Amino acid sequence: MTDVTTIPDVAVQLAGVTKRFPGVLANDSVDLDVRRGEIHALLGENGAGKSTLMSVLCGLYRPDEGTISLASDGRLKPVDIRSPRHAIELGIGMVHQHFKLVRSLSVTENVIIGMDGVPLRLDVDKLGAEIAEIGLRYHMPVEPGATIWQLSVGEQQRVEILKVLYRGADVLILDEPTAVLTPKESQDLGRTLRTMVAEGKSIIFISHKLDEVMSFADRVTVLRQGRNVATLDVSATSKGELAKLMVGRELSAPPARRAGELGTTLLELKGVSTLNDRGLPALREISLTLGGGEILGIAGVAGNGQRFLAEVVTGLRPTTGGAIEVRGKDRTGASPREMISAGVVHVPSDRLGMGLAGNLSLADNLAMRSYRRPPLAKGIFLDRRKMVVEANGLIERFNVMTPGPATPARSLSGGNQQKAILAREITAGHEAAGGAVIVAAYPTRGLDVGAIESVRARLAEERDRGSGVLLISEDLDELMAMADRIAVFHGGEVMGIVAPSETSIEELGLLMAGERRT
Amino acid sequence: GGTTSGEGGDTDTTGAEPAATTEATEAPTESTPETTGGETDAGGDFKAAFVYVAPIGDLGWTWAHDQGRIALEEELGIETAFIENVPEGPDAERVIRDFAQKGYNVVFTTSFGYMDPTINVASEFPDTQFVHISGFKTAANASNVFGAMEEARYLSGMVAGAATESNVLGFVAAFPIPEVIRGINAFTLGARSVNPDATVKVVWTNTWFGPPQEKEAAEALLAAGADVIAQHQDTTEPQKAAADAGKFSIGYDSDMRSFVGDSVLTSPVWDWAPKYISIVEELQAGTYQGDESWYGSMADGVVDIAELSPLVDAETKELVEMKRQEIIDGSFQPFCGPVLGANGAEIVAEGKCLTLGELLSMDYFVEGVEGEAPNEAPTGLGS
Amino acid sequence: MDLVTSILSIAVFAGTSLVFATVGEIIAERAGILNLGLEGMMIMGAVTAFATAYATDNAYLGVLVAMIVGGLMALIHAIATISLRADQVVAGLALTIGGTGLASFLGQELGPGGGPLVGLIGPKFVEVPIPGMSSIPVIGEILFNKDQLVYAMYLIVPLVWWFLYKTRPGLHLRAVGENPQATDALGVNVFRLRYLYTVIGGMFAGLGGAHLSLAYTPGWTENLTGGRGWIAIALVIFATWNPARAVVGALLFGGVNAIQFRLQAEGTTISANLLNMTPYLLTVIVLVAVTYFEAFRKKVGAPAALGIPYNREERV
Amino acid sequence: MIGFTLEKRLETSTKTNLLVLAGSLLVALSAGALLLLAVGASPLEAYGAMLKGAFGGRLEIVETLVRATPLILTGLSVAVAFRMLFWNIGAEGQLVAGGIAASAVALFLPGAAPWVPQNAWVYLPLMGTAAIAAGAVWGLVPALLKSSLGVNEIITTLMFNYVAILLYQHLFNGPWKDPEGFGFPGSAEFGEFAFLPRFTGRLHLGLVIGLVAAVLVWIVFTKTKWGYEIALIGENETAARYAGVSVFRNIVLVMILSAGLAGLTGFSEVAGVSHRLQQGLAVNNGFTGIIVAWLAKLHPLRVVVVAVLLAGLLVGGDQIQITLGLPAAIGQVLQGAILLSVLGGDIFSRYRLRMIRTTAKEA
Ligand SMILES: Nc1ncnc2c1ncn2[C@@H]1O[C@H](COP(=O)(O)OP(=O)(O)OP(=O)(O)O)[C@@H](O)[C@H]1O
Ligand SMILES: Nc1ncnc2c1ncn2[C@@H]1O[C@H](COP(=O)(O)OP(=O)(O)OP(=O)(O)O)[C@@H](O)[C@H]1O
Ligand SMILES: [Mg+2]
Ligand SMILES: [Mg+2]
Repeated sequence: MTDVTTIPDVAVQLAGVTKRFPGVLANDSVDLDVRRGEIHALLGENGAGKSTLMSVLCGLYRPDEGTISLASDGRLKPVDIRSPRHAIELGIGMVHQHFKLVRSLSVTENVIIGMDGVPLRLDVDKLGAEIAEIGLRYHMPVEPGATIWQLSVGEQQRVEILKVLYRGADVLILDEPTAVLTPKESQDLGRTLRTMVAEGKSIIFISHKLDEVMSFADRVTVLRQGRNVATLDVSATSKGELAKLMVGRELSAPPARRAGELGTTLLELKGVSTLNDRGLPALREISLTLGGGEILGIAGVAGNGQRFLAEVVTGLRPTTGGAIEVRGKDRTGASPREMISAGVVHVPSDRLGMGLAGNLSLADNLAMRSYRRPPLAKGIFLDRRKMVVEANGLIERFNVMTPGPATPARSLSGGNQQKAILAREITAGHEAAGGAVIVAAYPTRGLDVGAIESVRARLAEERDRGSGVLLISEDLDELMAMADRIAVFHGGEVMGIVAPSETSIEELGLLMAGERRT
Repeated sequence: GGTTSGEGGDTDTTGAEPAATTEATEAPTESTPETTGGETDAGGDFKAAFVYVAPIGDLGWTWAHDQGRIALEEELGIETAFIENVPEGPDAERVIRDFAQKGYNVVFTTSFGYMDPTINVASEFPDTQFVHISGFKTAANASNVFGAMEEARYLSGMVAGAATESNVLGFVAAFPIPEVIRGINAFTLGARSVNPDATVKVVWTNTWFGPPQEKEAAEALLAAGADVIAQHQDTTEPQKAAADAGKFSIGYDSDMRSFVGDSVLTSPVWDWAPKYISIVEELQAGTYQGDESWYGSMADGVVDIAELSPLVDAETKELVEMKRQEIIDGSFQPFCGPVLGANGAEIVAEGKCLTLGELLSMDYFVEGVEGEAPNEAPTGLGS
Repeated sequence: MDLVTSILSIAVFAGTSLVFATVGEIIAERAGILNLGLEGMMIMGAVTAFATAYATDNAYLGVLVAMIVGGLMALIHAIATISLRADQVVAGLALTIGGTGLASFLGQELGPGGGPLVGLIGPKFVEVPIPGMSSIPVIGEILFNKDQLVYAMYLIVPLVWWFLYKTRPGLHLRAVGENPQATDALGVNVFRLRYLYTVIGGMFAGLGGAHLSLAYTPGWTENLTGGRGWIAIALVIFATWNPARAVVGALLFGGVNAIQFRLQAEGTTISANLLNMTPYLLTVIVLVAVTYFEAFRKKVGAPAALGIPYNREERV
Repeated sequence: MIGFTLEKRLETSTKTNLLVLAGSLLVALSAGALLLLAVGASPLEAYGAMLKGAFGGRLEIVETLVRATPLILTGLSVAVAFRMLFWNIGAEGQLVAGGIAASAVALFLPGAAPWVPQNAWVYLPLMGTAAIAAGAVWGLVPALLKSSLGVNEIITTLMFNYVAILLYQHLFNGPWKDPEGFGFPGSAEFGEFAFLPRFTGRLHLGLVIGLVAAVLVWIVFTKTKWGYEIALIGENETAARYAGVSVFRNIVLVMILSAGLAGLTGFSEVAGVSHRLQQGLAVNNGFTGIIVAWLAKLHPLRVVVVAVLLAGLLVGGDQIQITLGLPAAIGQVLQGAILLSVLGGDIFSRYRLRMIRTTAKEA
């Protein structure tokens, strides 16, 4: 039997696609059609099944049930997409949420991997010129000879998109492409995407940022718990409606700025410098203070030293100059452990890379701060039963969705991983007399609106208890809404420290671009 | 086990004609599995076990012992068993004990490192005879057997000394232990007896069985000017290296000429068969002195040199054969004075000979050897 | 022939088996598969090469069989680690343990009439001086008065280098060990490539073993490889996964023993045991140096995904 | 279309584990059986002889336990290091270093310090401590190179094996040779005060040391903060650093424990079995320990069980040659086959085979 449908402007149709993972129904009989020449946004909470659905479409996963049809000669024909290679042959290309680039290879090499029609003997220069040309056509300049690890995140993403374009894809899937971009880069990307749809390509665009969806997309599909709950024209909907469709309820307003008085100085950096892994300066004479009951925002384009700031303050990276004081006590050169004892807690940017040991149980992970002290520790011994009891308590209080404390941390969704980390860090911070220093690096990155709401509320709550929060974020709206002051980083230096009430997104953008405030 | 087995063995073997030996040996072998784990029947067969340190196919040391084992089967018709590749160390004791427990009447342990295990097991099985090759310990039912390989080494040295043109002989040596050092010294004395200008260069490999190293060591000696290569290991690599370079060599353990060719001028060889046969016969007759310490000579047949290569000139052949007869009739011993040390010291004065104890603990080089020995040559030895 | 020439000449000869094994391991590791079974594959290659050559009186057939056997053993490693996702370190060790045992077993069974191979003299590769070139002073003796397998090495190494850095499949090979997820997403069949290159690596190891039993120390004896497989694994790091540099390392290590024995023969009085330690200590020292400088240069050393099983539907 | 995929099991029951293990062993034994058939031997007879040779009687069991003793200790040594993903391939060399040190105490302390009472209560602890220290030192160099410079420990620990073994051969062939030993290799025999007490046959206190060590390591792994830190480093080194765990310190400490256990094995072997330093200390116990640890899935108590079973394989393997006249190397082949099939089979306890069906009929 061959299904033939005749909707002329549909480029891809998914019908009843179901994908199960052990214990999880990731996609539940999803129908979706994407038209030629449209940007189709895919919205949904963390774990709603967006990435899974797109992975099915691009041949990475095999669906358990359902049909995918592609337009050819004006008719829709069902296809069995056997592999990513096959998907590419069918004109479907995907830019993944986590970049799939070979870091030690050049831009050209990355683009041509797996390409048919490239001669056995590589002429890297000729191919590079071709790639650079395509880049220019879509407003995405690249340097073909550069090695990936030398590129910024935004440049890496261009390479990802070029990989798909170079293969002549008609259907492009972009999974959370803007999560790691600056506002400016996001806008550039929007322009690029417009150029492409103008040429008749179709784009599926996953995002958690409702603003972007509203400004880029033509239509939007909302997934909730693996099901398609609605497909709407963007022009006929609102941010509020979309948010409600995603989480199934109304969202509350972002937490208000500081209520109480500024407490004593908790953290002071005096001219701190450090080097990156390659021995080059990463922080240059940074001076900052953070008071109790304050949220100090750290803004900047990724790669301008914010990560190093977090590592230096938490003792993970040695300084090469300057001094760090916590509660007035010199802690320069302190080890991570000493910083923990001093009441510095850390929500790291890389959840699974640093914040969690993926294969260990959630209970083990939640004990990372508390295992050294009673009641978990008894001398050199560790009470595993108490550990589980404590983990259950945290899971409940912080509303972490998980089968139980014995579940490996890896199998939690990103949002719940973040909640678990917050639960652990915030609880550890409570032990610091007179308020903790909470270093929160990109705490809401990649989270859905519901999860973001809860993370922000937790941080505000801690601030109100008298802790100081160093909030590193790329989301300027978040900083403007939550921070008491914002320090802007560029090239490892502080370009200026501003109060949100006295500045604008535009001014922050200029500072981030390296224009020192005068 | 026990003394009864000796009589049983007698009845079993006396009737065996040489032609029938093959069958005679196979019959008892089939019954082996049934006799595991227990006493030998009163009228049962005599069984001998061998523990080997290397594979039989090493063409050297172990191969030579296995020839002895085969001779036991063929000539006495007794049942034998062996296990090869048994590392020296804790595993050896287990294997030896296993043989004793399975009722073997005599267990031959053929490597120095089996000495302690042999003595240990002997104390647990007083009715079993143990024969350890090399070493120095004995017990009531554990004897110690070795041979004066230096006698054959001396003769091979004569052949080498006569053959060299560069007057440099190479010796690929295993470990700096007395057995090896004795061999080097005897070889050197033999060489210089026919060619006073000959010197012997020694390269230690610290291997008994390391084909690549032994080859490389031989090549180093060849490059240093040696034109006859002797060795004390269990491979034929030095011989092959010499042959490839168009030079001569002296084998060891077995007649390596048959494996490498006529460039192997001769090989000092072991022949364990006569001694093994006499031990078993004496055991069967109940006359074996269970704690003997036996150091056999060329006269006993345990050591000899293999037939000389056709490339050895007639004069040398004659000379060597003469010396061989002198050794056999006891009128010549390699380590009788005067013997000078590598440092010029007089080790053994004219008219004196090294005692067995002094032979067994030799750790210095004699005059004419170039290389690293554990000790300086002493003076005033011999009696 | 002076001392230096003769040492270099031996180094080339002794290093050839190491070059083959090292290049093979580089290929496998570039694909992301760490194969510590090198020693086992080499020794199996050595015993089967000799057995075949002896039985057929054809050394080339011996080489062929050794490569097939090396490839088959590597295939076991591939099945265990790629399909069954077993730990690569331990699977490799198992292969070495089993391979060493099997080689010893076969050495006693594959001879004429099911007897041992030890001590037999069979066909072997001998020096074939290349006309003209072999008479070039110094160089000629060092490089062009060798056996066919050494000449094969002269061809294979540049070829592998060219393949790795200048061709499309070579690009895929480098990519697969570096980021299999990325490579898979681009339609390159990660599983197939990993299988392929693991097996090719094993074939090279078998070839290395064949050079030992058919050219370097012709014939079969137990422990013929004497730990060369392990040295080759160290050389991969020494060479920082670059086949060209592997040659330098292999020659260096091939020459060390030769130098050691030459010094003894020339009458040095350094303890032989201490001299014997030099290759191993040198390996450690070189490794430390390489690690130290490489860390400074940048992190291109090991293929990033080396040793990590790839599973398309599993998150990393 | 129908295909198969591997699907991760959320949990693995003990029953599944045992079934998979049994299946893997069956595969390995079948492979061995093919080899036996190929040389014309009856696999049943061979395996029967092996079983009997390993566990068929009191003497056999005693010898199996003697063989298991060093494997328990090296298995634990390897398990400790591997738990932290430190690939210590150097237990062999660390064992030898320990044996050298224990022998040094037994041989030379009586002369150097005659006032030390020459009884087992004083000497055995001294020898054990020296062995642990020497093993630890041998493991420490690779540990420090790894933790300070990131030097690959697989290679360094491996190379240190060769160095230790050459050193040990140098000693008993040279400076430490028994002056009464007619120049034969091997040190003098220790005084009786340096013998580990024996229970029956050759079974000595080393077995008890191994069992106690297994329990202690189990306690460290499951009941202590240190065990938690080791697991954390093994899983994610960055996360461990982040949690304030000193990775440098732990690599050093874990290697001291791991290599110390290997060193202790050397003590157990020289004081329990050989009573002197001689050929036979480096008989691959360090490498076999890797197999033991892995088959035991790095679980210290299971290490004991696996060590005994593997020792049975080694001891029983003698019978292949003694009673069947086949090359003993078959035992080694079986070891490799068992390890490989257990490794490969393990996937079926972690994953389940699932059939998938896709509805699209045509491309
Ligand atoms: N490797 C895995 N094994 C088992 N289950 C997994 C695995 N990865 C994810 N899951 C399951 O998938 C669900 C969602 O995970 P996922 O990481 O897709 O969330 P997410 O919304 O994408 O988070 P984020 O947006 O932060 O990346 C979780 O509930 C978890 O149970
Ligand atoms: N590889 C996997 N193994 C097991 N379960 C998975 C896997 N990938 C996804 N899942 C499950 O599928 C569900 C959907 O995950 P998916 O990654 O598609 O979510 P998502 O909508 O992309 O979320 P996010 O917004 O965080 O990216 C999750 O709940 C998770 O449990
Ligand atoms: Mg996600
Ligand atoms: Mg996603």
